[in-house]
Amino acid sequence: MRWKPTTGPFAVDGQEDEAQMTAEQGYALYRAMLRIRRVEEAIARMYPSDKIQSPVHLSIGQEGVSVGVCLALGPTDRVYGTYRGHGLYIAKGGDLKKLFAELFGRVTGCAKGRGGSMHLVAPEVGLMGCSAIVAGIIPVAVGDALASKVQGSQRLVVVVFGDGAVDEGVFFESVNFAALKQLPVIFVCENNAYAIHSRVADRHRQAELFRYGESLGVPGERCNGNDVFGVLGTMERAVADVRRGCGPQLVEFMTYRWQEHVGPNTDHAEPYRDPRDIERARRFDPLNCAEGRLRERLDLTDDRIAEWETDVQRDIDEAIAFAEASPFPDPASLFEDLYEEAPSCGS
Amino acid sequence: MRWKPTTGPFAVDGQEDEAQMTAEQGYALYRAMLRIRRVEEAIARMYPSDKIQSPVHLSIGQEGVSVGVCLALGPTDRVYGTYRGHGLYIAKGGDLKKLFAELFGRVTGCAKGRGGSMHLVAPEVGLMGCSAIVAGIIPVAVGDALASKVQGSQRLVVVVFGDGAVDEGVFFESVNFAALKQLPVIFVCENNAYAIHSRVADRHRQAELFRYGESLGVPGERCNGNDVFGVLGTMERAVADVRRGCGPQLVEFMTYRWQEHVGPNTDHAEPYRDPRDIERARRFDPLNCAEGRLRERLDLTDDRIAEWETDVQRDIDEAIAFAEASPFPDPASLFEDLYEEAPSCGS
Amino acid sequence: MRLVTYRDALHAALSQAMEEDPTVCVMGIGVDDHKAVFGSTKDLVKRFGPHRVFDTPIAEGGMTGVAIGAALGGLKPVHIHIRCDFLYLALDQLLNLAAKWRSMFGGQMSVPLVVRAVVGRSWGQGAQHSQSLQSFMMHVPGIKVAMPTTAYDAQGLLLSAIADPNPVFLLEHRLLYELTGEVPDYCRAIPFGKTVVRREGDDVTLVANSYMAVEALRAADVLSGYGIQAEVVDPVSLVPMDEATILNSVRKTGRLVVVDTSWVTCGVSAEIAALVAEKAFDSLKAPVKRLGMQRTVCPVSKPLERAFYPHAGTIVAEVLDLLGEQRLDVQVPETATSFKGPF
Amino acid sequence: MRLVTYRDALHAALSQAMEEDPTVCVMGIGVDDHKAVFGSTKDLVKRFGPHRVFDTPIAEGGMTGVAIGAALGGLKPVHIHIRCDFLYLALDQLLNLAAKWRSMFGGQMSVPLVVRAVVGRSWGQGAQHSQSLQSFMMHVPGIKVAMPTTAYDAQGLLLSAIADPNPVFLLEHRLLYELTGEVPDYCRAIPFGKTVVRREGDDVTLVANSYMAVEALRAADVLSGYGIQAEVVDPVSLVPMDEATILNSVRKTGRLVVVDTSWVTCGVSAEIAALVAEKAFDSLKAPVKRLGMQRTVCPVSKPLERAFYPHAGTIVAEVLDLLGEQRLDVQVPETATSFKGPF
Ligand SMILES: Cc1ncc(C[n+]2csc(CCOP(=O)(O)OP(=O)(O)O)c2C)c(N)n1
Ligand SMILES: Cc1ncc(C[n+]2csc(CCOP(=O)(O)OP(=O)(O)O)c2C)c(N)n1
Ligand SMILES: [Mg+2]
Ligand SMILES: [Mg+2]
Repeated sequence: MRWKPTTGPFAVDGQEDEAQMTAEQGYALYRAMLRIRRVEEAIARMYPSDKIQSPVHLSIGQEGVSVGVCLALGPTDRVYGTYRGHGLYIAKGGDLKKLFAELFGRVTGCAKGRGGSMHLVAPEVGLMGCSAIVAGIIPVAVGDALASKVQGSQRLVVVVFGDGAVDEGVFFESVNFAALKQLPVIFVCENNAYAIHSRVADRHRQAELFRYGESLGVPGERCNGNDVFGVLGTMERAVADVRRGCGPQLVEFMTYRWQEHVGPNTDHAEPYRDPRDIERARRFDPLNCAEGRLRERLDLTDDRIAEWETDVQRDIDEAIAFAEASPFPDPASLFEDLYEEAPSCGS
Repeated sequence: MRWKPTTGPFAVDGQEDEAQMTAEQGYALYRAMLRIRRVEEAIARMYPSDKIQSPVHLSIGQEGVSVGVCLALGPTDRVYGTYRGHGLYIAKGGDLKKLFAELFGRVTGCAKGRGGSMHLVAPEVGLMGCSAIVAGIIPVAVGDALASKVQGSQRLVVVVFGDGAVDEGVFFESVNFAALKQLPVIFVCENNAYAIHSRVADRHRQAELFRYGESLGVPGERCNGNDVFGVLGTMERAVADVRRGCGPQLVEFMTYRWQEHVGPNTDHAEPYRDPRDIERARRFDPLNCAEGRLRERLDLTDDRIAEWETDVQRDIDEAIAFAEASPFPDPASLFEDLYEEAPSCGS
Repeated sequence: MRLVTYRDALHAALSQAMEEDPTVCVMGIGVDDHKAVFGSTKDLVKRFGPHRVFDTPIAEGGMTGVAIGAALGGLKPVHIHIRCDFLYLALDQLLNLAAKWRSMFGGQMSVPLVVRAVVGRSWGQGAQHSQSLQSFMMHVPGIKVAMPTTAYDAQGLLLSAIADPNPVFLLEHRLLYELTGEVPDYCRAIPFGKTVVRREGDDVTLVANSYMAVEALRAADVLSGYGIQAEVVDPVSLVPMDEATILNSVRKTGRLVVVDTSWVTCGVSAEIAALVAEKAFDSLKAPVKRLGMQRTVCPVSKPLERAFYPHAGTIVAEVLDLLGEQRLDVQVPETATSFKGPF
Repeated sequence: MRLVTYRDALHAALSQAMEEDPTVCVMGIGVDDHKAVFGSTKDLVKRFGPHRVFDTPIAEGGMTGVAIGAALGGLKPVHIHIRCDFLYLALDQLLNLAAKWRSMFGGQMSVPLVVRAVVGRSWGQGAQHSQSLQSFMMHVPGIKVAMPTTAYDAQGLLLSAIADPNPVFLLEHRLLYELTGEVPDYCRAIPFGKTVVRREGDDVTLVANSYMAVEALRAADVLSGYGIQAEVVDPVSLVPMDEATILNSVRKTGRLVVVDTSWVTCGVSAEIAALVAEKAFDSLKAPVKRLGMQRTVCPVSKPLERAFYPHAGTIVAEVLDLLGEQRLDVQVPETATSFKGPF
């Protein structure tokens, strides 16, 4: 089961190549999205308890992008992301216990409680880091791709950023350098319609972000980010191209942010939203769409879904329990980890 | 006499619209170029004397751009430039005495001796400032254009920068904002083949710099910068479009730097140069080309040229004499002009 | 006089300046949205229109350049950043251009630009949303710098900044936004270059700015319970700085503890400590002391975050140490604050 | 030992590091051209190839990010900037990412990046080609910072920087490039965190770094002619800083003048003055003094430029003033230098 990448916003067109994806793979995509959704919901629910004392940027409604992107990658490929990183962390295979421990500020967290929600990291599965400065991490990903090329490695690098990141000059600097050196990097723009409360059209006269690399020599493509199968297909093709040495690519996935920019709530009535967008987003919930597709084409049953829900819930419960049971960092450790010890040298 | 803008590199095609330019105007273009050339030559000649104790970036060979650009502008239009600013300063009508005084570090200089060669300025004729940080001044020009639009002024702003400036992210940020707000600004890229010793192709995979605004919604055009009449024609059209409210434009003028990047000498034998380029540049010296054209089409005589040469030389001599006779700034004035005095307020 | 929050004081100053001077415009990410930079720009876009109050792309470098150019072109832009940390991206524009423009071009032009930015201490803001860049703006000559502490300062200095023909950097603190203070009914500009004595005392001088002045006042309360009278001196205006008021206080008390919102090394606390060691050396009875953020990256986890920031408790401890008082019993309760995230 | 110029010492260190470690690469504007960053990267591209030695687009922000990523990816980039002034554009990358990466992510990864930059004092470099940003790198924790003064420092510290797993900032000075000094035949790394006593003396401590150490030594020569023995102490490594050597010197002399290549306010001179006022207060016999660039924009015109920068003459004057000696007759000749522009 492998649908062709789709280009129309929210349109789904995936009759071809079904044989190339096994049921297991189709299910894996769905389950990863389900996991993200339920984790985010759990976070939103518990947020008022103040167990999480840091800003959270949720990705409910955007699961298709993280999952489709990460499942197209191999285990040694690397990903860089933003403060809106829960989905990416989970999709790339980050440990759920370490995630909750990080959110709760515990020493068992993926960054020992130092990074919090905005700075998730899981180098053991290739998530190299998430940063809270818009666009700042894009050139870092390009540099990693440079190292890969210089080393003759097969490693490919993906950097995921929002529609806001293309506002920053460093995005163009990064795209230009990647093009110049023909580096193995894929620029993934997750266009969720807003940068905080600012629409793309409030910041750009020309809103086809996928074209922003064109004049620098990086081809772009826009796809429906709410169709996880389409995202996967698009990424598989891009990954294959990049591995063949075709140079960097830019992909824009169209999706929608359901929750407020930061925090656990929704803000659907705020003036910056267009009610029609919310309506459309409801219709094209990536989780529902995938479920429908899987029911239609594979033997996905209610029982199986219920089983997966139970699994996810159990994992979340365990992760929360683990996090709650974990100690806070010792204040005496404040100065640790600023520098790595240098090799001693002569004199 | 108004030739159509030309696009082929070093090609000249200007049969049309001759009536629109009087002989006086054609001569004015030539004389402004001549003035720049002779001033730059004088600077190069005197540099070893250490009268000028600051870096100089000469524009010999690039006179067509400054002159064609500035003579398309009205007196209230504004220009921003770079450390390679002698040509722009002269073309926009800056005072020659103040130029030499500035180069000599005298208090009568256009920036009281504080700016030197890299920071020429002549607000009285619309040259608002030249900066030595590559690309940094581009958004400043855009901001001035924003003010013009908010004020409902007819003022138009031109920013002149090198082929190196499009490497910097702030160039794209500036172009994007100008497009977004449809500001009355023209981005003039003076492509002299090198950024220091780095060719465009060393820094970009896609070397058509005039296309760098395209995906952001700013149309671009590439023209022969060594044909001053073509530069003027291109700029006149761009100026008319911008004044009509068509939004910002990007124009790339192809030219060639004859001297070393910084300093009074040539460095034609250095490995970064292509001998064919030097050969071509010799053939298309903007001053010679314009002279040929004017001789062919107007009654430009040797006598007249000799007269202009004499005029320029006299002006240069006077300016140098003025500069030499001018005092250095008093060291006691070191702290002046850091702040403008603020209006006093209550308490 | 009226009692208003810091946020409302900023808002009132902006409104008044915009009413009085049609060239004043307000720009920055989110200035026209429903959150309105913690409320400080609320409804301005409705009142003054989108030409004068506008959102920008996320491009701190370019947009700062645009603000400089707009200032050269005749507007008076107030450019707002909801986190100071983003200003690293604008430093080339601010320090290579805005700060230098006037002097570099021989005094012919000024850049009447106001930059407002907010420090984001605590609630797990972490490494990149908690910084405080006043020392950078101070190090390079050409920009005026102030950190308003009270509603009165906020209102008066914002008005003054807007009226100033030079670039001005105002650094606000998120934890001050909810605090109330008295302001004149009709907003009045207050001049730059004044250090404010927030509390008088004879035993030790606490120089503390912005939110640290609030904590220093709490510390002074606690200390007075032990018979120690701390003078709390707030250098609201950092450039130009009213050195005399600081020096006079130290001449009286003979002891100095400086508390700043940023790191200590090459920070405001270094500057003021050095200043006193230079110019009031003879009055000093004890070594000078500096407090600020601890010398590491700002962590998110609460116990680390608490150890990272200076507060009334650490100030009290430092003063007691300086005075050679051994009082291990001193308990300074954490600041009660209604403040919570998520942002 | 061999006698080499500062430039050649840098070059030798780079060559040796590249030979010994194939992951070391050199990047930056002009590193592969015929000028080779004042000769310090000469022929490296021929010897090690364009994959390891490459020019970059003019994009300090992005290219610094690329260098950080390359470091994370397993290379050891040495990123070179011919003027420190361009680094304002890279501060977001250096201070929000490189400095914080390790700590912010709980110590799992390091960023083994070396940034070299050059200070461009005099010959009319003017406002934007003369700055010296060490205090910015020092203020924010996470980067090691050094300013090599001699050929020996340059070679040893560059090797050490390359071997270090953390981000390191090396700030060089254009006026040092021609000076010669002894270096070991086989380059050896020298550890960070050492302050060097360049000259011993009992009467006053001159803490002076980089090119200012050279001027301080000249000043010390002149002063000794008046019977004043100045100890010249050079904090070559600024982060981490060997405070003990500085403090010991002040404990001996009781007097301190700090001379830095940058502005005074919130600069290195503030930091060291504050440090001494904190930790060697009891030994101080006189106020501390600070010297640096004058508090204005760097001018081009020679007489202004001369008044703008500190030099042996101003150091001598400051010391005499501190010691209460009235010697209006002291003439300190300007530094004889073969140095000329245009760049
Ligand atoms: C350099 C910088 N400027 C401003 C901000 C404040 N900010 C945080 S998130 C955000 C919007 C980013 O939007 P987008 O890239 O679309 O990502 P999304 O939040 O939609 O995932 C902004 C402006 C920031 N973090 N960094
Ligand atoms: C931000 C910045 N980085 C690097 C430099 C060093 N530098 C000075 S001129 C120059 C080349 C600029 O080339 P270009 O824009 O083509 O202008 P040209 O000198 O050819 O007129 C560079 C890299 C600088 N001045 N500013
Ligand atoms: Mg978005
Ligand atoms: Mg060029």
